[in-house]
Amino acid sequence: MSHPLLSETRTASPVIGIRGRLFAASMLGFVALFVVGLVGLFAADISYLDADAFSRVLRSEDFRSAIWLSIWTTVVTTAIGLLFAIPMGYALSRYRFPGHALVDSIIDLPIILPPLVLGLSLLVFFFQTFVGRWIHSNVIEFALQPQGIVLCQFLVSASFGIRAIKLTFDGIDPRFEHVAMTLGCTRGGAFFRVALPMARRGIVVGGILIWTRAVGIYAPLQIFVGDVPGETAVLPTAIFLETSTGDIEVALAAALLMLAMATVALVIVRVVGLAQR
Amino acid sequence: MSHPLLSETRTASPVIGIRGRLFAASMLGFVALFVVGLVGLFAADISYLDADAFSRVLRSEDFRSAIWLSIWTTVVTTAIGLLFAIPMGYALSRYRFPGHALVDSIIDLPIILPPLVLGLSLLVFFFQTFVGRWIHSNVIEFALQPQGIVLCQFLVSASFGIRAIKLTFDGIDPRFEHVAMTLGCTRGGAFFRVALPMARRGIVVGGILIWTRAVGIYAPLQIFVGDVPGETAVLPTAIFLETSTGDIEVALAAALLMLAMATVALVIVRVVGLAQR
Amino acid sequence: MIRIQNLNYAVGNFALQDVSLHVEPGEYFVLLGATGSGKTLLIESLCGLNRIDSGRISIDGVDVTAVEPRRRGIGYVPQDYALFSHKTVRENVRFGVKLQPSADRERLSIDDDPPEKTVMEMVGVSHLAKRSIRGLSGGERQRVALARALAIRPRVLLLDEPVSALDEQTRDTICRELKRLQRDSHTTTVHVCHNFAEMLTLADRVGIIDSGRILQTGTPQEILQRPVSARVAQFVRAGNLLTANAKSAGRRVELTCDGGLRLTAAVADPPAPDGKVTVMLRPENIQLGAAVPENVAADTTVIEAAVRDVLDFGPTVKVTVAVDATVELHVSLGKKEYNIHPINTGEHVFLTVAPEDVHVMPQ
Amino acid sequence: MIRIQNLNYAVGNFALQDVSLHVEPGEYFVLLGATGSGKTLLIESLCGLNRIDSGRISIDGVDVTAVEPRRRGIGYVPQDYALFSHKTVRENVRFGVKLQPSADRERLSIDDDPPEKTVMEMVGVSHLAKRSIRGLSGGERQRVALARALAIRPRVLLLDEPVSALDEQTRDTICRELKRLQRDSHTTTVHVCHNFAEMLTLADRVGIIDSGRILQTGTPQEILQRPVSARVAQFVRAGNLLTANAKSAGRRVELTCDGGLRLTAAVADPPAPDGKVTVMLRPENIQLGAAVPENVAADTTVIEAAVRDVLDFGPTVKVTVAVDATVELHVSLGKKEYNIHPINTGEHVFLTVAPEDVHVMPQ
Repeated sequence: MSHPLLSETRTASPVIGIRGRLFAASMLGFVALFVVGLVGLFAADISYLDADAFSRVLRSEDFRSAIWLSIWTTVVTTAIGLLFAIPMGYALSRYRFPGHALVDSIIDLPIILPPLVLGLSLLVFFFQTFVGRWIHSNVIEFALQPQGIVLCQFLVSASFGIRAIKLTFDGIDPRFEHVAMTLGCTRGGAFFRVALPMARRGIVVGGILIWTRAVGIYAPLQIFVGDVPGETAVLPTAIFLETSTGDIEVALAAALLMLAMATVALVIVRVVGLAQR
Repeated sequence: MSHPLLSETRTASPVIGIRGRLFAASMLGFVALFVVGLVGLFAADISYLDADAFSRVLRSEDFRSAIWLSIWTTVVTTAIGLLFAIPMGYALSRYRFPGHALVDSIIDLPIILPPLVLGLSLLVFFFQTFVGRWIHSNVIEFALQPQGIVLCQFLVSASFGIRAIKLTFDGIDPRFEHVAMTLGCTRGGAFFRVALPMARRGIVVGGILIWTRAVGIYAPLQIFVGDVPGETAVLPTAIFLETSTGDIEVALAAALLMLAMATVALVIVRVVGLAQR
Repeated sequence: MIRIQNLNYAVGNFALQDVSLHVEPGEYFVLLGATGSGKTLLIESLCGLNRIDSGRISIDGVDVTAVEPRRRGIGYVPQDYALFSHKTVRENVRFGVKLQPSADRERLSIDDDPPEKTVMEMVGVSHLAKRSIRGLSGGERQRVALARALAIRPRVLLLDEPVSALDEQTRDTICRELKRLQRDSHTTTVHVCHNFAEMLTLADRVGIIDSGRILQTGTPQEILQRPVSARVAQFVRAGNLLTANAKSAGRRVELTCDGGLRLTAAVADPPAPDGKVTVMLRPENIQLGAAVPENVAADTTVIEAAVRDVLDFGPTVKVTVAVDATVELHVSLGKKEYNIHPINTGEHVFLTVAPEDVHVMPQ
Repeated sequence: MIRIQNLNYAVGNFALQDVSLHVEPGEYFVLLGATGSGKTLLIESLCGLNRIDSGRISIDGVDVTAVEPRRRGIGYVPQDYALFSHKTVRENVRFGVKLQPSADRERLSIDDDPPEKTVMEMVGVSHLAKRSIRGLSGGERQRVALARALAIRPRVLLLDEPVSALDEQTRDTICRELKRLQRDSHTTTVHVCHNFAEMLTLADRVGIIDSGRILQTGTPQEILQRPVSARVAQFVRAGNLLTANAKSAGRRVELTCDGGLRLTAAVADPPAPDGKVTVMLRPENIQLGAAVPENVAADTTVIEAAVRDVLDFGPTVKVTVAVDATVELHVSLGKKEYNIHPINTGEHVFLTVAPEDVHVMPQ
């Protein structure tokens, strides 16, 4: 398994002439251009800021409440997202039922759909349709409420977790559960004792993907729950408001905080994902 | 290869008792809940609209120019995106160089980063940093310009294409190119004659992923190029403006058009992606 | 012990068709078939991992067709072993023991030792108990998987290609151990493989499976010497298969092969029909000499031929001879026999074939 | 024709170490090694697909160490063939022809036929010309890959496990064709495999590779009868390997094996050192009889033993005997020999071993 010759990532380095070297240089040139451009963009922005901008972010009442709101809503969203993503990922990986391919595609839709469209759909649903208004009046209010933030984030981000966790279960041979069943497990026992522990790293990755997507959405929230500072304004909303009406340095500092968070998330996904293999 | 017993997607259906059936039902219950909820949301919204709303979208001068702007900018973005994604995906798949893992992670950053952050970074870069201002004055203006739309879309979406195309090349054994080289090809010849034609389906998928992401972004555009109807307002911008200031039915109709486009894109990705295997 | 009756199971465009099989208590039964023949599917059906379309499976006289895998009393070692990589060796072996009803758990213990300890000693993996699965060699993995299956004291042991993933030397060692363990414990065993030599080493009885059908069952020697069809003969490396026209004449069958070669065969039981048949001549059953042999028994065929090729495989020497322009025959000689009368390419030789060694099969 | 001198190439924690090899013009050279032995890496280095760390590779007297793959004049058939699935069979075979300089392209044509046509006929895939790769069987794929490599008339043909992916019957057919094609075209061929029988069938000469080192080169019979080390002996299925203490006595070596068994060996050339050695007794070189043989030659060892196991493999019968509590020996009998004197488990037998058949290796 771990033998270097069997590893799929082995890259040969053939004996090449001048033309081969030029070819490699031009291919790698595109990589360099893109990476240097992207890193340069952020580096230039960071050089423009001083430490004071960051402390102003943390001193601002509006930003502090926005950060707090972002944290607790995304944590709740991630928890609910995993509650759906784990059984759904498993069911889609292990069971075949009529319309399986269709259901699988529908679950991918929120990944490919502009988030704005989902926010608008929610707004219309709860204010204009019969079922939505009934839920709004008799069950739970979502619009303009923190729970609306969670609903919005869940719809936009759950599919990322479902997809990641389904792929993880796809990568776990069902034979493991089969053996467990011959050894005395029920179907469910095989899931909890074997499949779930083997999928733990994939579940961590799925959770991070849900969280990263949830923390970054802004347009559907502005449409569905509004942007009242201190009430429904999450971090991206606060950045947007600060950009258009206030101190652009503070907005940029907050944005770079989000960049740092995204980087940390990416590192975790990479490290956990690699260990999985 | 095509033998059913060797296929990885084979799912066994073990003999199970009552407890196994209950377990399956509860796992599939989550799938049903999620899919019914998502489809119900859109179905309720569609039922609320009449055909007139769609025709009002097409009759509106602002929407017509926004649709046209969205189309041509996203086509240009997709072309430039593929121009980068094909050599970058190939280089990342076939060449190993110092810092390979780091570069690979940096390229993933725009996937995980809130798009808003990228828009704000561009704004600050071109207005506040020395290099950005110099480019703005002497080379090309991006801010508040259609070319700014393309730049924004490219930065936000190119990584999706790079990732997809890298995975495609990862799935093509380098031996194919090796054989081609023993048969008379240079390194570049092996790429153009063998690897590229074999990757054609993955490239189509990569292009669609770039396009779908590009067509849906809104927040970074509003920050970086503004939202002047008829000039820099793309389709999502127009939907947002219509929601806050005008006719919500028209906004919803336009949003559902985007939903339809996303669905078509998804179907193409699925069909082409499946044929690839 | 195991009785499969008219089992049918379709998946995709492949199907197990009307499979019937019978394994005696304490028997080592080998199921031999090529990749894609359906042998894994059949083992999985025995485990209850496939809901079969029709037919009956009984183990130890009990109909288990509708019984869950966990209640069938089987020990299953799947291909590539499927060891739980998040557990240690000991936890793997103990996995099934913990899940048995507590009454059974006492039955499993011997001398108050926990059952996993006993079985780990028996299989020779006690020293690995605390190791993680990741660091184990192929042979060690195989042993741990076997210990895990044996720890629940199964009535039946089902092994799916248990040694195919191992290198040749480890394979020999493990095969010998499997046979020893099975003899000592008298556990009824079904062993799936695609390797002919492995089958001969292990099997009390064999079943040949091809395209979802059982072609023949019997002892290894029955299959080797008396295959029921050309397809089975190919499986057992018949060496020489000829197409011929058969004509019965009393207790003998006169055969005219394509290309003109004439052979005399003894009448088989049951007798093969006249007309187009396939004839098998095993390379080790053909006598080869430099001159026309004296005192040839009646009905023995003598064929003149030219030596085309001599290949020394160590224990055997494989001689290829040309009978005429179209027919080539393979003859297998023991090394000692060859050392006494060496044969060279180009020589003229005479082949003698006794009628009992000409095996005729319907086409 | 091919000369590799002191090749070193490290990748990850594996390395080809100081590999030197020499292949004569027109020779069929087989490189035999287990999975992970580095045999594929060595073939790839010959192709120029790895930039080696040090050493020299020359083909046809020309140093090609720094020459690009496309200018080395090699025909390469990689594992699993790597046929271009977006092209037809004919386009695959034609792929290399189009890329040759136009002067060479004329050289490739025979009787004005395009070279891909000639080679497709030679390999027997003309009827598949317009087919797509997807529908081909394993054997057809193998032939097309061979045709593609031969179409550029390579000076050297490099085959990496060319038949390992095929089922057993196809494998035999393709092996015979490979040998015939190579004899007819006199193309120098290097064939990588892990299968012992395949090597014996094909090889003019063999190289044994293990852990990135060449252990021995020679004809198949040299390797079979006179392995240089216990590691090579295991490769060639020595059957009986014993650890012993050697003591020279004139033209004979007295051996005392672990467990007490005493043997006499002829002095080898070069002589093995005294002290701890490994002894190989090939199963086919041991004589087996029911009584003490008469007229035993001087220095021939006679051993009394009990039969443990008799396994009938068709052409050979494998007898396992116990010499004492710790030492078991395998004896291989030809089928005819066995039929004359059948042997049963439990019988007492006498083994005779001539000193020439006791092969002593340094440990």
